[in-house]
Amino acid sequence: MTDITQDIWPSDQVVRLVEAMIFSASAPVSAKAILSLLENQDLVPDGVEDLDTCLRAVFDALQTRYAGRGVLPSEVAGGWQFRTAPDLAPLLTKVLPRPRRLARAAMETLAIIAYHQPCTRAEIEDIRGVSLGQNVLDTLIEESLIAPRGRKEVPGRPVLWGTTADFLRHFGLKGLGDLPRREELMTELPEALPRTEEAQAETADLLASEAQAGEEDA
Amino acid sequence: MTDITQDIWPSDQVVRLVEAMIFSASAPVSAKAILSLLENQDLVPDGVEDLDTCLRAVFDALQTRYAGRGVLPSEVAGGWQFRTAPDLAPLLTKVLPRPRRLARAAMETLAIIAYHQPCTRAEIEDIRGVSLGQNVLDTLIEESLIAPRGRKEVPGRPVLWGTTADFLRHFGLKGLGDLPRREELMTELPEALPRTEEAQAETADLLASEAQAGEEDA
Amino acid sequence: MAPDGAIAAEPPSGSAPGEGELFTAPVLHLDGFEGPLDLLLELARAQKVDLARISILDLVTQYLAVVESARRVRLELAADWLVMAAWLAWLKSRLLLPSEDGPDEEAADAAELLQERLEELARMSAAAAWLSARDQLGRDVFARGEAETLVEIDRSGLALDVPQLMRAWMAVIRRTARKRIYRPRVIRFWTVQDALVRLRRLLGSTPPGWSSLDSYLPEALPETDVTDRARAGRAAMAGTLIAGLELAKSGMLELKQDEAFGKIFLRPQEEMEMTAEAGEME
Repeated sequence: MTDITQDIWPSDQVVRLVEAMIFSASAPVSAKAILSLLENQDLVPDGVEDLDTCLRAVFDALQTRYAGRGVLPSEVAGGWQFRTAPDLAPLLTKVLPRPRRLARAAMETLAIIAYHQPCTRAEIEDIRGVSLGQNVLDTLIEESLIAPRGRKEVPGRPVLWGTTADFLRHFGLKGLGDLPRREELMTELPEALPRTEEAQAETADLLASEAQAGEEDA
Repeated sequence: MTDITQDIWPSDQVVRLVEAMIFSASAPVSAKAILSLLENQDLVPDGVEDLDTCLRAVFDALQTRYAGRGVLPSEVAGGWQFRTAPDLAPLLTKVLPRPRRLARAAMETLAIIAYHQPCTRAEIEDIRGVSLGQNVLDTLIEESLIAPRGRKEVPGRPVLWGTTADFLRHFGLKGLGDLPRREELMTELPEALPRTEEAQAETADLLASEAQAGEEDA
Repeated sequence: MAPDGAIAAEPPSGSAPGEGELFTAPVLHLDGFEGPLDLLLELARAQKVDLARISILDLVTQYLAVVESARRVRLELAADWLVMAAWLAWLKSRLLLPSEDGPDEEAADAAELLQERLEELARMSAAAAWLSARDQLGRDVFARGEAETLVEIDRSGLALDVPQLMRAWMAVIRRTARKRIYRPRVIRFWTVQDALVRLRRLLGSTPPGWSSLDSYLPEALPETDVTDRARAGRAAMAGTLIAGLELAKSGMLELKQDEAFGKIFLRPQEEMEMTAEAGEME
């Protein structure tokens, strides 16, 4: 099996084996684990330097095979995992337990931790301009989305928070590098999370008239 | 979706949905559960009487899709489940050696044989102060830790037991001389122990003979 | 504008009210905002321009107006809303009325700081929106529900180590050392009782004619510590002889010895055999 040449890589057997390996696990399987399996089975072509490209080809082959299917291979948290196709979620959630949605406060707090990690509760509150209910952090901790990352060496030694591997898995991110860059977030005025267009428009109208009123007052 | 006619059943969407459902379920999915999902989604063709045949067709379609792949839909107790292809399972199976420990009686017997070899069953019983179940010696023999070393020339000619080369290998010993000598162990006996005259005398005897043996070795 | 000046800023999850409702609603839903900064950001969004080019003065004015209208309907405002209002009022006055020494640097710095904070909040809000829009595991996508355990447990090996062996040995020694009390060594000889039982049993299957007394000795003597085999052997012989004499006395067998110290032979009593045979024939 060692004489597989680059042009017919990956062989059907390689794709099947990797498919079986990822499929059988419930957590993402690391590239390292896949590579070590292939090497143990003597399935990696001789003289290959660029193992990443090799693996990429396997992953591409898998993706091609599963195009349009009910389950799809996806890259998350430094590994590969099969996941159900997103379009089936509304049908599947009828039969699978669906966890509650994260509230806006929790979502914003999570975003702040993701971009400012490691950071303290006070820093999060400072950015949001509002104090943080304990249940917000509790929810994020319970969902294993954040974890303590030591303490800040300032008076009171507050806990520093950071995101976890589960955070990456939950949002289907390969790594923190998959998050949009800070500049990208500022390309245009983002819309507030759960507020509808309609509500926003109303608020704008009201505020405009209020502003006038305010100026008149002044 | 209700106008699916029998001849094009199952639709691609039905197969995808069932595929995703089996994949994401935490236990084998029963035919009943699949049927109820499809009915809730109005995916079962109208006027179908024979639901079993309907489901069979879905399962067949799924099996066709996965023919020759790394994972296969399979029927197990209680329903359907994805399983690793039988030819790949051995490659992916990790064998975890979980060595057993010897039962206390067996370990004590082995220790006595190690220090008193060659010795008879009666001698072992005398030292342990309790009679020896036959299975204890049997266990040690099966594991090739002890072997007969002739017979003692007393009435009844009982078998003499001694340790084997496997014994040394198991314990990582170069030779029996690597074992701590008896007098080295004896010094660790707690002083407060209520020892009788006899026991003391015996110990003295043992030590004397050990000392002699040591001198002979030298 | 409604006569009472009430406005309704909807909480995030609330449904948009109709026009009429809007103007009659007596309650100001300021708690729909996540704090004063959140409201400021919302006001900035209403300006529909780049945050970097937003007018801080307009923003301040609008915020103060909202807070003022809230107070007009006697809505209880949390302290941080009022603190922010006080600070913004100060900022507004400094921005509107620059000191004679030229532009008010303190106010400019404060405005810039506020701008930066708003921008950061906007970025984080965008990041939260970006995250929310992703397919989330357990909500939009699902992983394999039950991992296949491809693990085999090999229980064939033995876990042995020398410390274990030592502990076992010490345990034995401790136990027996504690238990051992002096008693004379009991030597289990082959007793006359043992020999009687054995002889009686063997006589039934003994072929007619003389056989050596030796052959009635036990093959395996009771377990014993006696190493003097000769002594145990003699004791067994004596026991068997006495048992033989006992049985001869009761007429069950005959004994003979051809010479002094010679071999001793025995045979079952013929009469008994005949009786036995007769019994069988009947």
